[in-house]
Amino acid sequence: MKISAIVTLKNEVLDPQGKVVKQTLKNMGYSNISDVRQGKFFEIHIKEKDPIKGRKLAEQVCKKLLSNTVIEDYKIKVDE
Amino acid sequence: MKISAIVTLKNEVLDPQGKVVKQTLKNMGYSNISDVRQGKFFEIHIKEKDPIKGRKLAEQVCKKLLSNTVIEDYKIKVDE
Amino acid sequence: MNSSVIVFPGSNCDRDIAVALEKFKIKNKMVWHNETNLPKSDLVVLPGGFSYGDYLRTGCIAGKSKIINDVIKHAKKGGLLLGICNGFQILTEASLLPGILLRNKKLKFISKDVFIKVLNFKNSFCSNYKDKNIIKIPIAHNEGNFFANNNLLDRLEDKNLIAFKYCDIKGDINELSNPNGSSKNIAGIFNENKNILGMMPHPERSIDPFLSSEDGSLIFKSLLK
Amino acid sequence: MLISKDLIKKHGLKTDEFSKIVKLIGREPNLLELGIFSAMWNEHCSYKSSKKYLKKLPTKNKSVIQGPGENAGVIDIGDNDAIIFKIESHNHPSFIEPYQGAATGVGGILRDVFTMGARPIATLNSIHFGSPEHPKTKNLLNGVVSGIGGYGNCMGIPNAGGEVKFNSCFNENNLVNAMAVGHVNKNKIFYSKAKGVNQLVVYVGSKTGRDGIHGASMASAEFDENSEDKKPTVQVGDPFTEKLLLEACLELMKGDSIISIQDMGAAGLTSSSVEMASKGNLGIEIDLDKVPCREEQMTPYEMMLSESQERMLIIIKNGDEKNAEKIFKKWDLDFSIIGKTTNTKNLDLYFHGSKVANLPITSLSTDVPIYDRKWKKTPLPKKEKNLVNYKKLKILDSLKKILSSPNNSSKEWVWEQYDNTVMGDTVQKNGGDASVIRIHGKNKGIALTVDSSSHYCFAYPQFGGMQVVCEAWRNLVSVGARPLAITNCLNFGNPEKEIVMGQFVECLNGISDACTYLDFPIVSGNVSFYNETNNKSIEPTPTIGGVGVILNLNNMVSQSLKSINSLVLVIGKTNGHMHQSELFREVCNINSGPPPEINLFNEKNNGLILLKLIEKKLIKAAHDVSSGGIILALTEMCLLGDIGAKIKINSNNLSNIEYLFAEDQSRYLVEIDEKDQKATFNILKENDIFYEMIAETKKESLDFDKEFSINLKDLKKINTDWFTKYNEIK
Ligand SMILES: Nc1ncnc2c1ncn2[C@@H]1O[C@H](COP(=O)(O)OP(=O)(O)O)[C@@H](O)[C@H]1O
Ligand SMILES: [Mg+2]
Repeated sequence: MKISAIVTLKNEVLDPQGKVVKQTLKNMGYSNISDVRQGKFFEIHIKEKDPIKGRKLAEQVCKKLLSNTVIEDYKIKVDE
Repeated sequence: MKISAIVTLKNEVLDPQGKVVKQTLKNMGYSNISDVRQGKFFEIHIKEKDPIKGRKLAEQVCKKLLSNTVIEDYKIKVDE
Repeated sequence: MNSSVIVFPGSNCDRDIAVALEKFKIKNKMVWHNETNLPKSDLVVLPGGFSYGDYLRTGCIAGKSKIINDVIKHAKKGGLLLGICNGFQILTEASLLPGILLRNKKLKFISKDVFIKVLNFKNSFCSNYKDKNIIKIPIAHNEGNFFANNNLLDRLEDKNLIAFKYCDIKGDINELSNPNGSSKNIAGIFNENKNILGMMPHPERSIDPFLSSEDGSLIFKSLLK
Repeated sequence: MLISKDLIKKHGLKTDEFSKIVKLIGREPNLLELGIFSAMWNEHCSYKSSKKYLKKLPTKNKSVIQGPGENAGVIDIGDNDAIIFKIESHNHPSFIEPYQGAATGVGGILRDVFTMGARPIATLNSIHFGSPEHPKTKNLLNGVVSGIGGYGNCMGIPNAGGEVKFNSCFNENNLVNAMAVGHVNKNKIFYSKAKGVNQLVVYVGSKTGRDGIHGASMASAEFDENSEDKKPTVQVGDPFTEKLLLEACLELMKGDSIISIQDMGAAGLTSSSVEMASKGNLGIEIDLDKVPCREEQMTPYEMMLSESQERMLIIIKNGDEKNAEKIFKKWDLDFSIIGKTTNTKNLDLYFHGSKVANLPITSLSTDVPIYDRKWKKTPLPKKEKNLVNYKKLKILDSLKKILSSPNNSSKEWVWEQYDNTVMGDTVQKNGGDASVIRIHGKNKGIALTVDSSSHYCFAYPQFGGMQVVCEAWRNLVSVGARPLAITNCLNFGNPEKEIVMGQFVECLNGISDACTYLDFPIVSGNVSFYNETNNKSIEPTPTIGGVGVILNLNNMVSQSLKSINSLVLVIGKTNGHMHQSELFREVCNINSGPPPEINLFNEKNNGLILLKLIEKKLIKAAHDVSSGGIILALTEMCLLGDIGAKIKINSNNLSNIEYLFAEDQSRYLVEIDEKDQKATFNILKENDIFYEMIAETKKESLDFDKEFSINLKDLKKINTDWFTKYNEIK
């Protein structure tokens, strides 16, 4: 099974990378871009057939390793 | 409009981060995780109503700035 | 005095800190991350470097290594624990110190000499700075931007847990003298018992007259007392 | 015919080269064998256009332990200490993917140094970009600088200098040359020559993937608009794994189980196995099923040609493999016995039980075609008189203009991104003429520099080639080091063009003359041809990496002025050579004319006597005079030391502007104490050295008669602003 997880900085945490991307895009002439936030993306392959179990595992993995919940949020999607 | 873009290393390209994350998860006891690939996630806010135009813009941005198509692929999703 | 330096895959200041400890007559052992037990130590040091390549989040994977459990035990018993640079990042990821180190504000690695002001002398690490509280010392990091929410910042100030702040040569602490965007110019903090110190600057790189400063020596001299 | 013309061309081989292959092996090669030939016979690996000239270079003197021919050169610095170093280009990959291209360039050169048993103690780099206004430049600059930093910083090896230049000839072809320097006990050096039959061939490091296949052929081809589609030829570096590989190799090297060792660089498994066998006059047999692969179903062709990073090939004594395996497992690295040495003098490859390639080693190495390419001389340009009335220029305005130009701005923005204090032995940092790294635990050090001058070399290659070597020599002398040896990276255009080949030949003549005269041999290097896009070549750019030794660190000097009320002298004569100078280029917009000529006798004499003065402790600060002339050199000394100076010209028949901005060679500025005046002058006179007073030091400003006085703070800002502003994201 393939699961995607997206980890992003909580809204109240400054995202310097996103800020620079946004500014660079503006400088490149993309004036209608109003904001950019950058995060991390993970594609996790699990030997597991049951989507519920898969999601649970992914939840754990996100909590225990992939995100630091002090500053980050995560979102999970079961792909296949 | 909010658009998400995911930039990942092409399959044939080494992903050193994913490799270390996978190994760490194994060491933590998650033995049924067979692979992890890490990428970048961008949330782009655009002042644009037309989803077709929005996607086009996002495509451009991905090609010109957010990814280097020599080693990376990107995927775009129009969120709202 | 006995110390242990933990070596993680990717540590690269482990030799430097060992050289410094030995120079100041602290008996040191190197401890591989896969060990489960620390040798008898008064001081444990988590060295600088790029443990696990700094992949995922800096310090995070090292914070989950085998030896960390015993390091935590050591600290809970009141043993001295010093984290320098990557070591500081590991301390926050292992929740031994609060806050977190984000990427430098300008998104660039910064390697240069800076000035820091020593703010607290009543602890085992800094007593020798009483007569010289503005010091020159090198930094070299990509993620040294200390981030804490306002509650935490207030608590650190109230309880006098801030060890060092970036300043200029005169001791002024302001935005210009802040190299990496750290909240309140923070360069190092203590835990409540002040037996744990995490700091971004590298005292082990400023210990002899051939280097650009010798001010780091005082930390090691303080520890000996 | 199995192999089509198209396939031959795709492999970068000419039809007559293919015929030669068929003749050598007595049959048509299969596809795998064709790939192997193409990897071994391309310019990058075979040096087929350059070999004839490289052979003529001076490569020996009493401190050279190993000259060209190994992974890196080795020199003796006394007390059993040896220094191993080499420079290499990673130009093409860095243009396609600046971060990874530069990063893997650093990774590759580090492996060349630690594969010989040395612990790397410094890296340097020479990077050249197109004009700052060119739309690609900013991105390339940022990517390359963070790639170099990203890899070196993670490895924990201090950066000890480099250079950054801009020139529109690099618009579509930037240069990234990386140098690595290591320290080793002279009795524990490891070589790549295989010895003994039936010894185990071991693969260690990362797994092999499909990345970078044919990277070496790419480095031997020109660019065109489609180059950016040559996708999989760029690799992603993993400095973390390299750090583990370094520690594991050094741990294994403490024992004596290694017979020979070789990194897998360009052309990966192919070139490493062939080189080891060829040097040992042996054969090698590899079972490709044993090669650790990152991806499924990789073919022999892919395995042999992959340029995946962070891998090594080791020949291990029979019986020692268990112990070796333990070390690599401890460091979480792959370890696999993939074959053995044989007495067949063949490269034999097996896959799924059958033999898939069978090639005589000599056909791949010694039988490489060698070309004696046609070349054309570059004429010596004439000095043009009265182009503009530059003598009327205002000195301060000109100084400001030069000081703030991209090429002469402070490079702090760049090197602040490189860790330069890790390892605790950086006793002189970036920003001076040469960096100095202490030999760990001792009171001696080595001085390091890299230099190039595409403008001089383009104007007149022979003078240019000579100048770069002398400049490196001077930089080492300026910190009080005895220059010992150099490594070189020769960046040129397409050698099939007569003018480019001529630039190569003549630059090399200049380099060779200077090295011979100065007893400054070349111990390692690399040639990068085909730096050309859409038929436009770069200007010839040989890069020289110099190494010197300071036997007693108490004799080290730096360029920063030390105190007020001391004297500043110019050592060496100023004749007013203005062509190719920064004043002409940056202020007057004149690019024509000859570069300055060098008198090698004066060069050597001035340098050696300056070293004598330094050893007698008569010199407080020293700085060579190079681009920008005396005034720029003096300004740099002021800025670094935060001490001002009052200029006094007593000279001769030159106008002030000529005197201050001329780029005559072989000169130094030195600061001396007033009380040492007599002793210093006596030594200079005894040795027939021309010198003049130029300034007295003072507080906080640079002054010249009634013409100007400017505060150092303002000068500093002018000098650092350009990089900050250029890269600022507003
Ligand atoms: N410009 C040069 N000057 C002197 N030696 C050179 C030069 N270019 C290459 N060499 C030598 O030729 C040998 C092969 O070089 P190269 O193929 O770049 O090494 P590697 O296989 O380690 O990448 C090396 O020993 C190198 O030092
Ligand atoms: Mg090599």
